[in-house]
Amino acid sequence: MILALLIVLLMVGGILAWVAGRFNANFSRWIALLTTLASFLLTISLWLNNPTTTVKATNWMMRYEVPWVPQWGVSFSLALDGLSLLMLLLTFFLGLLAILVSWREIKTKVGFFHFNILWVLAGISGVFLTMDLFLFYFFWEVMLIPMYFLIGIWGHANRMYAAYKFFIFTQASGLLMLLSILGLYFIHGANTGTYTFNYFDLLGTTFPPNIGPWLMAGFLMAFLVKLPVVPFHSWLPDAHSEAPTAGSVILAGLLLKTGAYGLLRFVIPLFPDAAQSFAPWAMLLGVVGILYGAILAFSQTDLKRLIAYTSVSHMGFVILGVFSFNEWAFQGVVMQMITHGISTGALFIMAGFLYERLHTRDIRQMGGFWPAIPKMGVFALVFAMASLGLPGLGNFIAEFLTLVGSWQANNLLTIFATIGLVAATVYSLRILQKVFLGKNKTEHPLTDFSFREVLIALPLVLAILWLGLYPQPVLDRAKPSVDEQLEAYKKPTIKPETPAQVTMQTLPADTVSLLNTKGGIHALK
Amino acid sequence: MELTFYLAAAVAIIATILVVTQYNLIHALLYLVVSFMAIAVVFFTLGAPFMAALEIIIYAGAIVVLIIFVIMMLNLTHEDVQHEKEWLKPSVWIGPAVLSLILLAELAYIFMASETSAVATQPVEAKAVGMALFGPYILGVELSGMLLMAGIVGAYHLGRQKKKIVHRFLERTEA
Amino acid sequence: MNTIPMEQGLLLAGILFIIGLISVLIRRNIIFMLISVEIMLNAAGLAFIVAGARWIQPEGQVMFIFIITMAAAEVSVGLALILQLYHNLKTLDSDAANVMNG
Amino acid sequence: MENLLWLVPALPFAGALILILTGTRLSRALVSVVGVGSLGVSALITLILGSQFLSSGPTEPVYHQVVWQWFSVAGFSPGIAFHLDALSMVFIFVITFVGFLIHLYSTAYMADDDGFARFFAYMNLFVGSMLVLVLADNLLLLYLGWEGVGLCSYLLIGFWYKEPANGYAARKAFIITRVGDTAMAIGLFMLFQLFGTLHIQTIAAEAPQTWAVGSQAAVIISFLLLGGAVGKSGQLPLQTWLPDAMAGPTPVSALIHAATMVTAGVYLITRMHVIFELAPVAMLTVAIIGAITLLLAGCAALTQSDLKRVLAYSTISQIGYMFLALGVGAWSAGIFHFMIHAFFKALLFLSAGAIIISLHHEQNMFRMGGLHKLLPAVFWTFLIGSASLAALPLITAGFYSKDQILWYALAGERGNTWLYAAGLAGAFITSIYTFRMVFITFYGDPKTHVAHPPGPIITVPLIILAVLSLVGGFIELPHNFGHVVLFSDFLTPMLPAIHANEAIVNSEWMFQLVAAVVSLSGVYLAYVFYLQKPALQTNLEQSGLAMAIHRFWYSGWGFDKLYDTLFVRPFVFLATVNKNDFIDKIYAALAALARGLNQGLARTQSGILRWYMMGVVVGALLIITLSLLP
Repeated sequence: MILALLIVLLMVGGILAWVAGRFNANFSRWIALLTTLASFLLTISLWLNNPTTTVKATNWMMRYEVPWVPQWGVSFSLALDGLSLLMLLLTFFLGLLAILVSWREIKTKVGFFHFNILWVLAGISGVFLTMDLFLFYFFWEVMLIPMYFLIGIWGHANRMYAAYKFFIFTQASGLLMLLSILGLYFIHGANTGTYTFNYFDLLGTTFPPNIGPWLMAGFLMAFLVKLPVVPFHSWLPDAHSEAPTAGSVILAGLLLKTGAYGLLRFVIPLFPDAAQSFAPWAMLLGVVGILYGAILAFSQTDLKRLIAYTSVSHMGFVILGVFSFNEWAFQGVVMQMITHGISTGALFIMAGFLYERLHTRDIRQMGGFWPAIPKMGVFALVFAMASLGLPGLGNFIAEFLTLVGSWQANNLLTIFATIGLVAATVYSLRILQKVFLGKNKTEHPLTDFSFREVLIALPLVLAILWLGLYPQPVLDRAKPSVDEQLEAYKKPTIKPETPAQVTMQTLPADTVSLLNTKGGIHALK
Repeated sequence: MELTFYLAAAVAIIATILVVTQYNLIHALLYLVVSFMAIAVVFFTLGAPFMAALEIIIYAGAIVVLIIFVIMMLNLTHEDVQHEKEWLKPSVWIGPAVLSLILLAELAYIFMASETSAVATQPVEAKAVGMALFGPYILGVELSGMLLMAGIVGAYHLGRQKKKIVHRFLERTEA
Repeated sequence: MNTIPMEQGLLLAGILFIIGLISVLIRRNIIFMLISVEIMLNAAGLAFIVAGARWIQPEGQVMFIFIITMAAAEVSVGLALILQLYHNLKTLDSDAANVMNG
Repeated sequence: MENLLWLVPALPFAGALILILTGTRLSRALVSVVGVGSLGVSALITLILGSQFLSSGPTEPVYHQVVWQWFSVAGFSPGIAFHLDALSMVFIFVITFVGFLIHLYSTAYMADDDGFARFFAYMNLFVGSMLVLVLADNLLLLYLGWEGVGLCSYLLIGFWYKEPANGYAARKAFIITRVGDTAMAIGLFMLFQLFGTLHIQTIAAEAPQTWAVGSQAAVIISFLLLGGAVGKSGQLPLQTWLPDAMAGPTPVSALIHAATMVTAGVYLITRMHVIFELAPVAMLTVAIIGAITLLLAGCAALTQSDLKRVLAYSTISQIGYMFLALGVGAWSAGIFHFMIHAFFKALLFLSAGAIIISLHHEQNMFRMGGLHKLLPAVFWTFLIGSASLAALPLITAGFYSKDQILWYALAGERGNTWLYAAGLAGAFITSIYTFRMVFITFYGDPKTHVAHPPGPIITVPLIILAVLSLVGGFIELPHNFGHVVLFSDFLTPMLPAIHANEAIVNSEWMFQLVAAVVSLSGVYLAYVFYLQKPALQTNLEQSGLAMAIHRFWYSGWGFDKLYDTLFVRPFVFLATVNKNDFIDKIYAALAALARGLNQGLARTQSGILRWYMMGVVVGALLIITLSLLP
């Protein structure tokens, strides 16, 4: 019940904010802020009230299910496990920040703006919670349309183009997913006689030969476009750079994560065989994304576009990890989803603050801002370092775990992915150099952070530090879900048992040759 | 009778060709009347005398008169004939004509390919036609009536010289 | 009494139809186009009559009556439209009425 | 007392945190107190720990402290845990103590700088990270420190950020070391895959049982770790960043790019010596890299005109000696040289800094001269540092440490004549460039006016370091020469001892003599060349070949240019060519196609009636023709 309440709360709040916006813009802002805050606190209370998820019987903390269209097997089915909980926390955290950064930035149609923000958040929460594929598709669309308005109405100069592009890419890929959902529905119905969209029932569906990969392809298209993976990334730089700051934060921080979440939650458990055979290609796509995104990020002169391409690069790690099929990689992916949401969201917020002061996003016109805005410089430094994966910050844990995991699966690709870290250094330092260091080129008077801005940036820094130094609570939360996704995985190529146990327990004389044949070394030759 | 048929057919074809090649509307209409009359003769030879009468009364009579009325209302002058001449250049008509002739050739091929059969000698009486019309085809008759009704109302409505254009988007076209 | 082959009758109908068709295609004067459509309709009616005569059935003539009715209605509405067109555009050129092009 | 261990890195971090949070609101005096004080307390704790360590004897030579469990995923559970053994002890002693002196010195050196608080924040952050690096009990935490010092190095090289060249040098340093780190990270993945842990002691205990000597996995891992080490330590082929890193303030060069961070590679190899010993090929490579680097960097140092660049190349060269020592298995000799090098190189940099600040940030040696009368205190300390660097026999610490390396390069089990010859040649070059520097800077005619002579806060650290540079060597003397083995004994529980070749062990004095003669003759040559007969110099300058070599060496053997053409330009080219993302163009083409089709079809809707009719006719024709075809 509380799960449905979360979504309904946001939706009702959105409508209220819209109505209130007709009378007073500030009402609308406060309603949106309080609604999101309420959802955030509600989620935190969910976390606190479910201290451990080690109840072996089920990994699901709570479920809520009422029939919706029973004749078609559609139900309004929500469920919460560790992964969903983490994603919800991230959603509301970034949602709060998105509303706060828009406080001064958005001056037109304030009511409608907050309606859209809250509905996007509602859609995203729905995606993270729903366990019914029909409902999943419904929420998938719910988060799409308000986002279209956010970009199209409050965006920058080229906003309509970006909004169309975003809409067409995600909508087209979403339709492919709908096809796959229907295919799954009918195949499962034909197999068992019960036609249902329920996720738990659909798990373990067996497919006629050659059908599985096609059905998976439909899901994959939707998620890979959303993620995005090169070569489907081209909507992202436009959408990110043209969207208002709040839009960019939500896009980068949350919408991309729905793609990653979908991969973990749907593709891997539903299509174990197909996913396994696709894995090398997916990992290759991931590595290409990491390097390609990094190189493009380096060459951009539009700050928001640059950050957008770093997202492409970072999301490459997600797909690399997802298709490595082991616990390290999966935990790395979960961490990457959260930390990337925070660090890239933070970078977009920085870009937004700079835009408010300079009215440009062109980094060629920036430089030498450190003396004028040292506070902002320190914050930006932290986020840039997070983006390049400095140990001690959250992104490092994510990337290191992902790479440790992917190393077990594929050595060569992992090496290239690791080289991506060097490229990440190159572009992250470029941001710092071009914006904060060097000589000041503009005579523009700059004001350092106001209290509101510190209030926005500080939680982000604390979060990223906390995730970097003590990520264990997050990892513990995610562990049952991660295990479950792996369990559905029938015949992994790499056994998820740790090689440590092999080496530590038995040490025969010829362990050397045994280790040498275990893979890893031969791939290097 | 055969000779009559062929003669009438030839007249019909020639008259029709003349209709489409005339520049002056009135001349064309006169040839059209000739064409209709020739076709009426063909009907007669084919044993449909009632239809021949209808052809003359409705086509050659009513319809052509209607058109002539309209032409008179439009007050056409010599200029329009000149326009007609300009518009009807070989470069304009050669392409469609060739295509249409190919179509004709194909039609002719289809007719000729089927086995030859003579048209029967007996005429079909007007009574039989009437029995059929008001028997199985009564619904068609009623629909035709409605069509005519709609035609009359439509023609009246469209033909009115409206001082004021009702549609607000088109107001600028009307003074 | 007579032995007119059906093909010949149909051929006549075909020739008349094609002449009308050519005229529709090449004429720009909208009244000429209307006349040409009449020729084509008439040719179609002729084909029905020929077929009715071949099988000695009244249906061919029934169809002709329907066609004639339709032609009358069409001409009346068509002429009204022509009047309106001329009234609005001051010309009989059908190409001038291309304001609905894509 | 050992529970205080975590405070050693935590205090500098706390200092940095305070300085970052309070920013510029603190007064300079308070900033100094926080910045220097935190490190001072840290050094004090180190001394306490060290005394306890020494007094506890060999029975319990290791302190271990888990501060908290970092994370734990499927058996991969590194902790924020510190491990103090003899090796770490030496390192934290050098880091906190030398670091403290340099901080103290910086309060005077940076006194007029706008970014005073920022400077100390970075410096404290650096010291904290460096301490984490050497105290880490697992490789992941070590990696944290490793990257942390890289970040601080970046920040401090680019400290004067208004000059774009400084920013460039800073980025270069970070990126090049990151290349090495990537290799190291891959090494960590492999280690984890094979051992299921990154805990250093566990790996060290299991590796010899798991692998035979020369096993493939050990070789690959050693090479990957070596990649990280050469990046951080400025060794071939990743040495190009270090000379440029001199763009930072001089105390930074002293602390980071001479005494501590650049020796992290030495630490890493020593720390993982178990794996390296299982991979003789890697060991040999380490030695060869060290030998080649020390020669290349020495030659490059001969030609530099910037005082700090000479010192930078000399640092590369001296670390080359350490690598040589590690490569031949003389672990304790390498660490000994590290410690002595930290003393005298910090001394040299700080003295150079004193000169530079006295001369209004003049760094070109050829615009100095005659300073031995103008800045006597600095002259003497610089001279002592130089003597130690040039390894003048008997009195300097540098002689004992370097001699040990040379001896084992020849007489050690893995040593050979070539390595010895390279080391000897290096020693000769070292004493030439060192005294070239001394003579040009301090003798001849004064060319620049001395603005402010250094105050006591600057000279006191110099004097302390100078004393250490002289007497530091006496804790480890050759066996034919006093036979003091305090240092190697200290390290023995931790590092395997090296055994000299019995055949030539008795003629050790001969090799010592050769080394002494070589270094002295280098000094003499420099004296002749730069002081006695400067005409020789002009003669040399007239020869084209000599000038070409000069230019080549001056540019650091052209490595910068090489990497520029090999890596930087292709990358930049690739990036700029594809700035607008060619994949986007594919989608744009798709959109253009749709739009073109739309326009094409829209054109058929011409509004001309006859055109539509024509369409009908063509359609009918097509259908009929098709139906007629058999």
